[in-house]
Amino acid sequence: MSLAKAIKKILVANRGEIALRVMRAAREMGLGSVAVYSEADRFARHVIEAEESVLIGPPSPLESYLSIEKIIDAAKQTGCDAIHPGYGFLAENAEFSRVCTEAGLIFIGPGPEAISLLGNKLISRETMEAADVPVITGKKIASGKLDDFRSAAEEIGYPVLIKAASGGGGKGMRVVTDPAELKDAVEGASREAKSAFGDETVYLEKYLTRPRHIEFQIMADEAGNAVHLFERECSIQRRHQKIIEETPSPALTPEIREQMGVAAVAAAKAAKYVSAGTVEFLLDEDGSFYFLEVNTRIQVEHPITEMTTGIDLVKEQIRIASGDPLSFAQEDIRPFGHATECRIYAEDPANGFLPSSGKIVYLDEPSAANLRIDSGVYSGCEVPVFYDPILSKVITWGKDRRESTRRMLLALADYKALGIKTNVRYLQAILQHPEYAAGNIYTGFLDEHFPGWTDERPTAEFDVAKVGAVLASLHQETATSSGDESRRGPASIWNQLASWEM
Amino acid sequence: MSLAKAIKKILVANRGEIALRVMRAAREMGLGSVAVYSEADRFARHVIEAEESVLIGPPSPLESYLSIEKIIDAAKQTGCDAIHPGYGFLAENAEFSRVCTEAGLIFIGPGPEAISLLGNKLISRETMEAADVPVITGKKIASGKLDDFRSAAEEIGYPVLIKAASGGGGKGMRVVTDPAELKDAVEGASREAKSAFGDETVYLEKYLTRPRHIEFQIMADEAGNAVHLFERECSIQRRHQKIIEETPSPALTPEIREQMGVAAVAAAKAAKYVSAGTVEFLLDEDGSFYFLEVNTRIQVEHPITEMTTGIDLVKEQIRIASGDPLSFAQEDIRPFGHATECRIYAEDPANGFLPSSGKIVYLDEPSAANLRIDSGVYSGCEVPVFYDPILSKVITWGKDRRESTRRMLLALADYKALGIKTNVRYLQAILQHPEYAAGNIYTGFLDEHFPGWTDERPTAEFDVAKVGAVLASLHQETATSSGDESRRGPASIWNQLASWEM
Amino acid sequence: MDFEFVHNDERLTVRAEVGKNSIRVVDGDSEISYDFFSADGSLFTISANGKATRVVAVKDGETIYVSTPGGDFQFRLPPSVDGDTFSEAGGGSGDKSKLVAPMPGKVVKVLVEEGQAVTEKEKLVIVEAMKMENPLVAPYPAQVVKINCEEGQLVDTEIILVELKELEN
Amino acid sequence: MDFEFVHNDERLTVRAEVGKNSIRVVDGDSEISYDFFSADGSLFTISANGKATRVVAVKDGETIYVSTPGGDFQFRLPPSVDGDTFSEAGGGSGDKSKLVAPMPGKVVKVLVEEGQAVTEKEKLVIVEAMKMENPLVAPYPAQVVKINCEEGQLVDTEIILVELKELEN
Repeated sequence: MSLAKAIKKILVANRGEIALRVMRAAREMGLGSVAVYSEADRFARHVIEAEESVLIGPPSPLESYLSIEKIIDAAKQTGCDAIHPGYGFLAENAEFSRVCTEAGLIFIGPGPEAISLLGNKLISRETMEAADVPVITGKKIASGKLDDFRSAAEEIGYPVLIKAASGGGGKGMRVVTDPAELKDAVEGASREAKSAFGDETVYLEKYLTRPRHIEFQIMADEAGNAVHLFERECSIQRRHQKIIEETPSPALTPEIREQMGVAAVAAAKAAKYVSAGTVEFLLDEDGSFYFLEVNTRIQVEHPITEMTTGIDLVKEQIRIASGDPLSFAQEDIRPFGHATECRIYAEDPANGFLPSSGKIVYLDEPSAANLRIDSGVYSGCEVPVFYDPILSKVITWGKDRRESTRRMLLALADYKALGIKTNVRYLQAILQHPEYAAGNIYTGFLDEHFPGWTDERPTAEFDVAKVGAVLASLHQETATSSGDESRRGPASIWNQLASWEM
Repeated sequence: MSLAKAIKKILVANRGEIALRVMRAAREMGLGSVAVYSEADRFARHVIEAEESVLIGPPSPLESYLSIEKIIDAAKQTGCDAIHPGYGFLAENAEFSRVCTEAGLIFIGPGPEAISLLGNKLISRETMEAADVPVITGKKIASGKLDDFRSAAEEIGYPVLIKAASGGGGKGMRVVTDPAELKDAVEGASREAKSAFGDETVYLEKYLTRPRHIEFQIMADEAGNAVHLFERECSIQRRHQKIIEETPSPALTPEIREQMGVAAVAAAKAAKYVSAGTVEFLLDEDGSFYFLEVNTRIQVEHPITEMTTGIDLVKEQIRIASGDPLSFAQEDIRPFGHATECRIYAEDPANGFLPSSGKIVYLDEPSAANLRIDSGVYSGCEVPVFYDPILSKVITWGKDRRESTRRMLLALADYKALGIKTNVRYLQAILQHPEYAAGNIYTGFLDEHFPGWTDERPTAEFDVAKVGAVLASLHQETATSSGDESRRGPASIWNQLASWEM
Repeated sequence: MDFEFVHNDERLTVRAEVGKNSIRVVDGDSEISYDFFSADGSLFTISANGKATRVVAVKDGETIYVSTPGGDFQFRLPPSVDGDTFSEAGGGSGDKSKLVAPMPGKVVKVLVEEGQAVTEKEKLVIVEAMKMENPLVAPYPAQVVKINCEEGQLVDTEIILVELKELEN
Repeated sequence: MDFEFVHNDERLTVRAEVGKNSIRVVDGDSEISYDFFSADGSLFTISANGKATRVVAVKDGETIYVSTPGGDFQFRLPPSVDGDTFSEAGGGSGDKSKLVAPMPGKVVKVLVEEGQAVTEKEKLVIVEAMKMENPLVAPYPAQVVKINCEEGQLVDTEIILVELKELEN
C-alpha cells in the first residue's frame, strides 16, 4: 500500500462485528491491527480473531470501551500508529479525535472540529441552513428546562420529537403526542443520552407523520474533495432503531436523488468534512426532504453501499486518514443493482424487543452467492448484557429489489441461532408483508403494520420438532457445553456481574 | 416467476457443488427441485440439502449419473417438468437432451442438434470457419488409425495435441513432443475419453507453445438473440485442467476483447445456439486468437462472470429453457471490477496431483465480504473415489485484479479442510508468484514455474502445531467421528467398493 | 420408548422407537416413520415420504433447542427429582405481585414509593440493560408494599424489585 | 507430562504441563508458555507473548490433524501394543518391490507381462481413480515376478498389483 502518512498498525477501539470488519480491512491492506476488550469480552469473537489484543478494563463501557485514556494507552503499548473507532462508543466523540491526534496517533475519522460542529444538532442545523441545505420546518430549540420544552412543543404543535443533541442510533429519542407524556419523555431521553453519549442535552423538533428515513453516504478527503455514494433507505425502524436498510430507495426519482446528492455534498463541504460520513434526511410524502443530522462515523449499514458501488468504505477511510486523496471522483461512482441489510439482534420482538443475553448454544450463519455476513459472534459464545444486542448483519445483493429481497428471505430462513432470542422471524415477517414488497415504507411502518406481533408457528413443524427433540435428548451434550471447553469457556453472566460488583 | 412454459420442479442430474448451485437458483425462483444420487452419495451434501431426492443406482457413474433411463425415471416419478444437467456427466450428451424432450421434460440447455454439432470438434471447426471465426492454424484431422496420426503429426510438426472429439475439462488430452510418445498418448487419451464421455474418438492439432486460454461466456434464446458476457482467462492449468480462473483477462486490450466478443456471438449464431455456453479460444502471444471449441453447458468457472456482471447465469438458463427471451441486451452487460476463482481439489499437488479420497474430518470454509463459496462438501463427509475430486470453489471480487487476488489469498489462508489432501497451499503459492501478479500467465505456466512443487512449512509453526496436537490428544474424539453419528454415518470406502462389486 | 419433555409449561410424552437411521413416532392410532441423518450431531435431515426437513436440535443442560423451517421450539427435560415444580425460566415464580427484572441490568429510576397506590400499567421501576430502558409496570391496580432496590443498583432476574398488593376495583 | 506422537515416521515427545487456559512446553532448557482458548474443541486460539495464532486441531481415530497458518501437520498416536511397527498409512509395507495402487480405483491397462524385464520409471499398470489415470512405475530396473491384477479389476490400496525383482545394473 502506498499510503501518504505511514499507517502500519491500527488499534480498533470497538467490539463485535464492526471491530472484525475493520480488522478485515486492515488485513486486506497488509496492515497490522490490535483489538481491545473488556473483561466481559475475554472470549468475544473480535478478540479470538485478533492478531493481537489488549484488555482495557471492566465490563462497564465507561471503564473500558469509553475510556479514552485506556484506549490511547493500549495503542501506545502495542506500537499502533492509528486508531479506528468503529461506530458507537467513542466514534463521534470530538475529544477522542483530538486526544488521538495530540498523542501522535492518526484518528481514522473526521477531526474534532467537524465532530463537534455536526455532533451538536443545534449548531449543525445553522451551518446547513447557511449552506442552503433544507432543514426541517417548524424545528425549535429548547434550553433543557421543562417549561421551555412545553412552550416550544405547543408552538410547533404535537406530535413532537425529543432527541439527544449528541445522539444517534435511536437512543435518547422519544415521540410525544400527548402533552402529559412530555415530562417522562424529556427525562427518559436525557437519561439514555447521558448513559449512551455522556451528554444529557436533548432538544425538540416537529415530528413528520409519514416520513421516510433516507441517508446519503459521503466521503471527503483532506484536500477538500467531497463526493456522495448515493442513498440508503432506512425507514424500517423499531424503537427508532433501524433494522432493515436498502439501496437504492424505492421512493427516489432520479430528480430527487440528484437534489439530495447535491445537498449531501454541500453539507460535507459546509462542515469541512473529512473521512466517511452520512447525511441523514427525512423525505416527506410530497417529495420534499429535510436535513436531519450528519453521522460522523462509519454506519452500521455501510455494507449495502459497498455492495452496490464496489467501494470498500473502511479501506477508503484508512487511505484518507493517511492523507491520500479520494481514490475516485463523483462520476466514477455508478451504483449497480440492489442491496438489502437485515440486522440480527439478540432480542424478543414478541415481547417489547426485550434484549436477550446469554449463551448462543448453536449458531449457523448462511453462506451463498450474493450474500455477505458481517458477524460478531460464534457458536458457543456469550452475548454479554453490557452492550448493544447486535449479533450480526445479513446483507444481500440482487439485480433488482425483488431479487435482493428474495435472497434475503432465503438467507434468513437459513440463519440458525439457538439459546437466545433473535429477531429473525420478525424480519422475515416484515420482508413478506405486501406493503414492504410494494416499497410503501416509512418510519412508522412497523408501528402501523406490526403492533403486538407474535410469531405464529405452523403446527405441522411441531411434529418434526418433537423428532428433533428426541434425537437431541439421545445425543450427548453439544461440544460447546460439554467437556473441558465449557469449563475453560466464558464465565456465566452471574460470574461476570459478580466481578463487576467487586 | 412469469415463465413462458411452466417450469415448476427441476430435477438436477448431477452431484456436488454444481447440483447445490442449481438447486439454489431454483429455490430463489420459487421452484421445486429434486436431487439424484448414487449409493456412494447417500450422505452427500447435495442430497442432505435437497428438498427431495431419488437414489438412482450404484456408485459407478455409468450405472447412476450417466444413466439416462434412471434419471428420466426419477424425474417422472417425482413429477418434475424440467432437468438441469449441470456440468460433466450428461451435460453435453445430445442423446440426453433429445430423450428429455421426447419424454415431455424441458432440458435446461441447448437442443440435441447444437450439442451434436459443437460436441464434435471436427464438424464445429468447419462451421466456425464458414462463419469467419478464426480457427487454429495447422489443425489437421486424423481418422483414428495410428499411422494417420503419425503422418498428420509429422505434417504439422511436433509438438502436437491429442484431444478427445467429445471431450472437455482436460480429460482425454495429451501433448506429444516426441514421436515415440505418440502411441501411448493416443491410446491413453482414447481410454480416458471413452470412460469420461462414452466416445473414444480423438484427434490431433497443432500445439501452441505459449498460448493463453481465453473463453467467452455466451447466452442465447430461442428467438435467436445471442449475446456474450465477456471473457474469462483460464490459463492456470495443471494436467490440462483449469484451477484458477479470472475475469477480465490481464492480456486483452479493448480492441482484442471487442474482436473476440464478436467472434463468440458469431459462433453462437452459426450453431443456432440456445442457453448458456462458452466459446473457448487460444490467444497467442502476438494477439491473434483461434477458436478452440464451444462448451455446451454451464461451466465450473461461471461464478466469476456472475460476480462482475451481476447476472445469474443459471437462473437465466432456466428462463431461456422456459421459452422466455433473454432478459438483457448486449449493451446492458457492463462488467465491473475483477473476479477470481480457485478450485479446491482433493488432491496432492506435491505428489503428481494424486486424487485424495476419504473423510473430511474437519471443514471450515471462509466467509467474508466480496467472497463466494460454492461448496459440495461438509465437515464429516466422505469424498468418494468414484467422481471428480472437486470439493469447492472459492470466488472473490475486487475493484481490480490486485484487490481480488489479495482477497483470494486471505480466503485461502482461512480455508481449513483436514483429513484429506487439498491443493490449497499450491493455489496460495501460485497466486503469490511474481509472474502471476504481473499477469504473465499462459497454459504452460505451472509446468514452467512449479515443476516438482512441494509445500515448505516454516518450522516456527511446528511448535504451535505440537501444542495443538497436545490439546487435541486430550480432547475427546471429534463430534463427527464419535458417538452414534459415525455409526449412522457414511460407510467407509471399503464398504462402498464391496457393494459395488456385488 | 417414551420420551418426556416440558414444552410451554406443559408436559409432553413422545412415544418413539429409534433405529440406526430411522425413527418411528406413535401417536394414539397414527404412526409416522422418519429417516434421519446427522453429520455433526446438531443438524439433522429428517425425511418422511421422500420430503426432507432440515432441523437443528441441540441439548444444552436441561434444555433442548430445536429449529425448524417453521420456527424455533424449546423443550425442557422434566425435573428428575420432583416432578411437580418446574418454574418458567428467568421469570420468577409466576406470582404477579412480585416484580423482577426481565433481564440483568441496572436500576436507573425508581418511580414509586412504598405505600403508594398505582394504576394498571403504571411504570414502577426502570431497568437499563443492553443500552435500552425497560420499564417494570404494575400488572393491575395495586398498592406498593415493598421496594427492594435503589437507583444505580445492579440487579439480576432473581431479585424481587417491587412487591405489590392487588387492589379491588 | 510427556505426550508421544509419530510425525513423518519419527517418534516425537512433547513435554508439557496443561492448565485450564494455558500450556507450558518444555524443550530441554527452554520453556514456552502459551495461553489457549477453544469454543468448539477444534479451533484453538493459542497465544504466546500477546500474539495469537489460530490453529485447528482434531483427533480422528489414531490420527491428529493440525492446521496452522504456516501449513498443515499430521501426527499419529504411537501404537499402544507394539511400539516398533508403525507402517506408513495407505502405503503398504515400504518394500519397493511390491507395488500397490496409490488409491482405490480400477485397473485400466496392464502394460507388462510376467518375466519381462523393465527399466526404471517404466509404466507397469495404469489405475484410474477419480477420473484420472495414475500409472504405477518401476522404482528401479527389475524383472516382473508376478502380476496380481487384470484389466477392468477394482483394486484397493492393500492389494499388491505387481511384484518385482530388482536387477543389478
